[in-house]
Amino acid sequence: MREITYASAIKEAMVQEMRIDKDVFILGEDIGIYGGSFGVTNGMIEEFGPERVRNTPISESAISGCAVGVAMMGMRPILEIQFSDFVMIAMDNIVNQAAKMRYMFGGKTQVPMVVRLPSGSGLGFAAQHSQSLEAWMAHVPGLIVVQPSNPYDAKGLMKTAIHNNNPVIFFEQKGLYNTKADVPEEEYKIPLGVAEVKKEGTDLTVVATGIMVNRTLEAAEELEKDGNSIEVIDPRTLVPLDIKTIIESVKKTNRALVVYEAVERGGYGAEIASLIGESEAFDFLDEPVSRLGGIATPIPYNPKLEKAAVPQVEDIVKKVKSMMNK
Amino acid sequence: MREITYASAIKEAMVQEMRIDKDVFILGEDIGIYGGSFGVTNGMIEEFGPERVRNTPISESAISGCAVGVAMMGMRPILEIQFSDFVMIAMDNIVNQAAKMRYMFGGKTQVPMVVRLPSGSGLGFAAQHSQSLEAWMAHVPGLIVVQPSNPYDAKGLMKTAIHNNNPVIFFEQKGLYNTKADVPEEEYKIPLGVAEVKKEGTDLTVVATGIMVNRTLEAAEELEKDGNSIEVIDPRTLVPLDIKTIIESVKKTNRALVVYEAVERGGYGAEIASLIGESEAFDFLDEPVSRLGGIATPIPYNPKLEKAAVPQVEDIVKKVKSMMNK
Amino acid sequence: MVNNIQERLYTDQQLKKMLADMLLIRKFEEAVEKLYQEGKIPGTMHLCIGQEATAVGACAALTNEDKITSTHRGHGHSIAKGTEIKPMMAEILGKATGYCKGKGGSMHIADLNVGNLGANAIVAAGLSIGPGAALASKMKNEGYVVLCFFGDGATNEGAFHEALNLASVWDLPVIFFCENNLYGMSGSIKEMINVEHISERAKAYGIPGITINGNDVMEVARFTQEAVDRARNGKGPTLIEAETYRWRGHSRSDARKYRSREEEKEWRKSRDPIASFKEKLLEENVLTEDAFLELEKRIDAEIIGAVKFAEESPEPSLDILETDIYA
Amino acid sequence: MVNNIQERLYTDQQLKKMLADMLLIRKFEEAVEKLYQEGKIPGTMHLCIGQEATAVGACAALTNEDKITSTHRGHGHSIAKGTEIKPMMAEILGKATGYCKGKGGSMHIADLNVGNLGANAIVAAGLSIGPGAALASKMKNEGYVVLCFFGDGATNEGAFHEALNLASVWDLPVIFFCENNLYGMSGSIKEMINVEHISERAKAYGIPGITINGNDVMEVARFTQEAVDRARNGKGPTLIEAETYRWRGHSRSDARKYRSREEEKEWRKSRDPIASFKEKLLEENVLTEDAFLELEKRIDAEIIGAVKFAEESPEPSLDILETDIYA
Ligand SMILES: Cc1ncc(C[n+]2csc(CCOP(=O)(O)OP(=O)(O)O)c2C)c(N)n1
Ligand SMILES: Cc1ncc(C[n+]2csc(CCOP(=O)(O)OP(=O)(O)O)c2C)c(N)n1
Ligand SMILES: [Mg+2]
Ligand SMILES: [Mg+2]
Repeated sequence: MREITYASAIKEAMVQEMRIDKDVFILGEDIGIYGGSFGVTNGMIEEFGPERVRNTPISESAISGCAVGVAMMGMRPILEIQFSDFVMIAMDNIVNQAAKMRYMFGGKTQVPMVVRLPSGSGLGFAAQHSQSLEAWMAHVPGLIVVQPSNPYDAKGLMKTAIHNNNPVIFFEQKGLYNTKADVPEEEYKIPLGVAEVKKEGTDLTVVATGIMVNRTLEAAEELEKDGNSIEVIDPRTLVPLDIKTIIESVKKTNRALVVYEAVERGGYGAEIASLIGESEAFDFLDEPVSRLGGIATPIPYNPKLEKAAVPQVEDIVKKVKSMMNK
Repeated sequence: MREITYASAIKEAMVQEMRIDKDVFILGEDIGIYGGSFGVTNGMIEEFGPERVRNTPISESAISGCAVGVAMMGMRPILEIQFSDFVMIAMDNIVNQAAKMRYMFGGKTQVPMVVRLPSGSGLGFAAQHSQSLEAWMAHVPGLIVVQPSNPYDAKGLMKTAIHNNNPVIFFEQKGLYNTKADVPEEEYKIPLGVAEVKKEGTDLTVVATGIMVNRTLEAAEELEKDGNSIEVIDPRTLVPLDIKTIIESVKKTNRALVVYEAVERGGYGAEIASLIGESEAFDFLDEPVSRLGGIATPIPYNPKLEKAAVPQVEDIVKKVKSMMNK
Repeated sequence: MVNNIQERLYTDQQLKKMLADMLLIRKFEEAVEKLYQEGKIPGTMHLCIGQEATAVGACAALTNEDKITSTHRGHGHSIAKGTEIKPMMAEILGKATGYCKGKGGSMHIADLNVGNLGANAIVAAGLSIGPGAALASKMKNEGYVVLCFFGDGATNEGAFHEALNLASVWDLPVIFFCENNLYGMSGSIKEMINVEHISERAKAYGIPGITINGNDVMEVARFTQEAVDRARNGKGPTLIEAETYRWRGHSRSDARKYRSREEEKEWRKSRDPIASFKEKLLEENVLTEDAFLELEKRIDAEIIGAVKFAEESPEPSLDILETDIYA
Repeated sequence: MVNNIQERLYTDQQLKKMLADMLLIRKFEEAVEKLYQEGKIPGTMHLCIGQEATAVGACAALTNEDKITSTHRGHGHSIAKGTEIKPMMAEILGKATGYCKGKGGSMHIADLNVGNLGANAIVAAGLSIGPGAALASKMKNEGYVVLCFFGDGATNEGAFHEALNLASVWDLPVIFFCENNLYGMSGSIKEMINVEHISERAKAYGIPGITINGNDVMEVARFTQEAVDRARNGKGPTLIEAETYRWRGHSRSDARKYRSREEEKEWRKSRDPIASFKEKLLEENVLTEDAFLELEKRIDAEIIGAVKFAEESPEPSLDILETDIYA
């Protein structure tokens, strides 16, 4: 099978859907001839023209509001916010409008839009370009929250997101854009709310999100050498969350660790950890559900500091070992 | 001692500090002669004049940015956002600027500002005027997050907030504004990061925030009748969080419940529950740490529905009973 | 015939309909006010009494397929756009038969069937959503235009700026309709901007801007029609500033300290949009006193019917608490 | 004497200082570019090569007590305001000796001692913060003014609108200084607004607006001085649009497909702000060729010193990861 990057996989999903459905189109800043800040939309304006690849002014409020309005009227816009950090300017439209509209109107409308949010740290962009904000979105009723960790999932989930009739917040880890994997060109979709067991194991369950899935898999290999068998679960979508798969795993391994890039304090990992703790898995736990998230600091610029601010492979290894050796 | 309302207590703190310190002033929409949406600033423009009680245009972005700039230059602004829901328009200035500025500049500045956010449901204002967003703020490094549950704490914490050299997000539950309690006129402050044990008990610890403290105290009285002795803890500040007091309590009672008004999914109660679960209290737990938060729905308008969307006294009683009878 | 009221834009029938709609709005809101005072309405409500001509005049220029976005002060817009008052009143009382099943209330009434994309409790939010709807019209070639209602206070939100600019550079079929009632909640627009007329702001976006008498329903209709025509012909957006006045306080409790009783009296006495329009129609023999009394009676009955319907309607069942969140 | 360059606003000394500052900015950025290509700079950087006259001309009108807010493209502003290049370069390399201890990088350099309130990686954010600083000046009666730098693209953010309005109605001592370099990241401002000149937008706030040649440092200095005087005398804000051009791509990687090589050549050849100013100073005998060579040599040495300082500086210790979060 072809290997393509995470960025190309996302593009391919958009391109394929746009070929099929006239109502699907993309809008955002510099997504035209520039191809977007991360090149994800490269070449799309050449194929679809400026009407369906709408280069916008630098106006996060207007373009997010526009996405809401155009979606209410039956289109399926995909909005790129250049860095997830800038979504703050669009929060009213996403949270007060898109997420609540259907409910407030008693079911009388729907807002099928996808908001693409390049997110996370690791590229030296400093504090205003490196945040992980999925916890905010997952806290908001009415939003779907997706966080693919690899090219295959990215394509399949993007297709699902485009077909979904709700506002879908699509977190793309910037550090993953250039990672490659096998991705079929043919049509496939990945359902919302279905976690994937990325690696089976017997001693401890790690629930990891986004780029942490990859780091955890690396850590698991490392840990294997010392005879620790780690099960790695990627929820893939935070809302809806496939808590069942997670609980089943923990009942088997009797230990659970949640690893996430966002600031640990108040991150969505706390929700996952709490759900495990509250569940029937509690009686199977040999020790507390643990979390490993980002340090509670703005992301620093210096790469060494930046790395230290979020979990790295070694940190995961260390954390798991400390849990195994208790 | 005098009984005054939560609203008056907040005002008194501001008025007293403004009398002492010329650098303290307030700004916001309709806070002048109108007295603010909830009357909190009633009479202040008469005493301090329009220079220090600055009525602003309806421009949440400009006024929050203004607060950041004026604070950097040595003033101590207190910004009223009419309803916490509108803070979305000010998020960039609060989160990308105020919270990160000091860090990004390597310690070269400070941003001593207080953002007052009338928050929560129960008044029939529907989905865009009733949210509880403290979890977002508590997730952001660089912010202090305060959530007083009664007039006494409100005054003491507001004083502390004004004196603090960081951006302080001050959540005021709208339903509490008219509640009364003893509040000394004299100077006192309540330190950040010090929880209060509102009621001692032996069978179960409830950590409750904001208006849920009051509901839990009511529930505890009810439960007392059936012989259940509930310890009720009010963290008062979410960042910093006095987790020690909570853990000590749980080690004593062996059961923990976290009650909060915000949407349960991804709320800050998940953080508190996780911290308890991860702590040494784990070994003392007779059963899982539980949470009781808001239903994952936009807040509905109809009062019966609205009540059903967030924990009420009966819900707390029921939840505790179910935990006690396991 | 009303040739000397203005060039013949509307039939007698239509003119009478405008008067009826204005009257319906006023009486509807008087009923809402009463219900609120009786404690039957949760939360708050924002009355547009005194501003009926902007809603009715603007919507007179729209077809059923055209859309509006509205505000916290949206009852008039809804009624003028053809939204029915029974389910509106029921919604305001939070009943299951309301437009939003009781989930939305006064600030969220929507009726997509008649192109009412909804009231909105966030100041200026409709300004962002409207251009989106207009973009759909353009991309799907559906021919409808979108009219965004908003207040003077809303023009200081960044959303106003971004929306007008976007609509301009994309040539979207939008009419930005500002109801300048001189105040926000309490802030006098004179103190909140440094230009004489809000309509001057149109220049910043290279679009036409105009200030009109918002209490003259014919003037409102005429100038809105021009803007609608422009929009429908692919000539892009227009900013209309209609000067008007809200007779009541901002919302549930408002001592109105920010304005004088004299000012209020002046507007009520000499610039009542309904009284003056009625006068005109009488003068022009489009209407008779008798016909007006008849009309009033009919509307009173309609309002009584709506209130009865709303009051007798059941509360929503708790079962719907968690429905309608996701599609 | 430069009387025929303009009315005598600046001494020869000051004029030479302006040239030196422009040269310093250019050579500083050329060094940054080289370091970036060598992989020594993390993340990204935004070069203002070609725009040196706006930074230097604007800051020439400011005192050390006056403040600026800057942008992602802020090296020039920093240097012009008096920020030192050693700790700047160190910051860009992420070193412990940098202005922000390596925590901020290129997009967050600040030096409050010289009134540099910081670069900002959020487009238009400085526009909101600046009026706040100006309010402090006013409330504390400190006499300083605040100049906010921002790009053409930033004028479509709502923050622009709200900030200009607030500064206007509060009569704040602010100069809104727009560097119109024709493009945002890739978006041509011609396609992103529907007015000829950004400065026309000033009218929407009842403040003066002017479009000037941003590549003529004297013109920039003169018009900024007027705005500064207005601000300092309590007459409120001004919007200045300075037309200029960035020679390089937007940031680290930019194929510059959105503009032609001809356009670039034209600006570089005939509108180089440094070459033309040097020419003028030579003509007016403020400068000699020798003195210029001397100057270049001095600056080259200074840059080499800064790079050396930065490269030899230690990385920050991990101990500081969690400091400076709270005061
Ligand atoms: C973003 C936002 N800010 C503030 C408010 C609170 N608020 C509701 S109505 C209002 C005044 C609006 O004034 P205007 O736009 O003139 O409309 P009017 O009430 O006069 O019809 C304010 C400040 C809000 N709902 N949303
Ligand atoms: C709020 C926000 N939106 C988008 C961006 C991404 N971005 C960075 S610079 C830039 C272009 C800015 O254009 P302009 O204001 O003209 O400044 P210039 O780069 O030309 O100096 C964009 C879109 C950002 N940093 N912040
Ligand atoms: Mg108004
Ligand atoms: Mg530019």
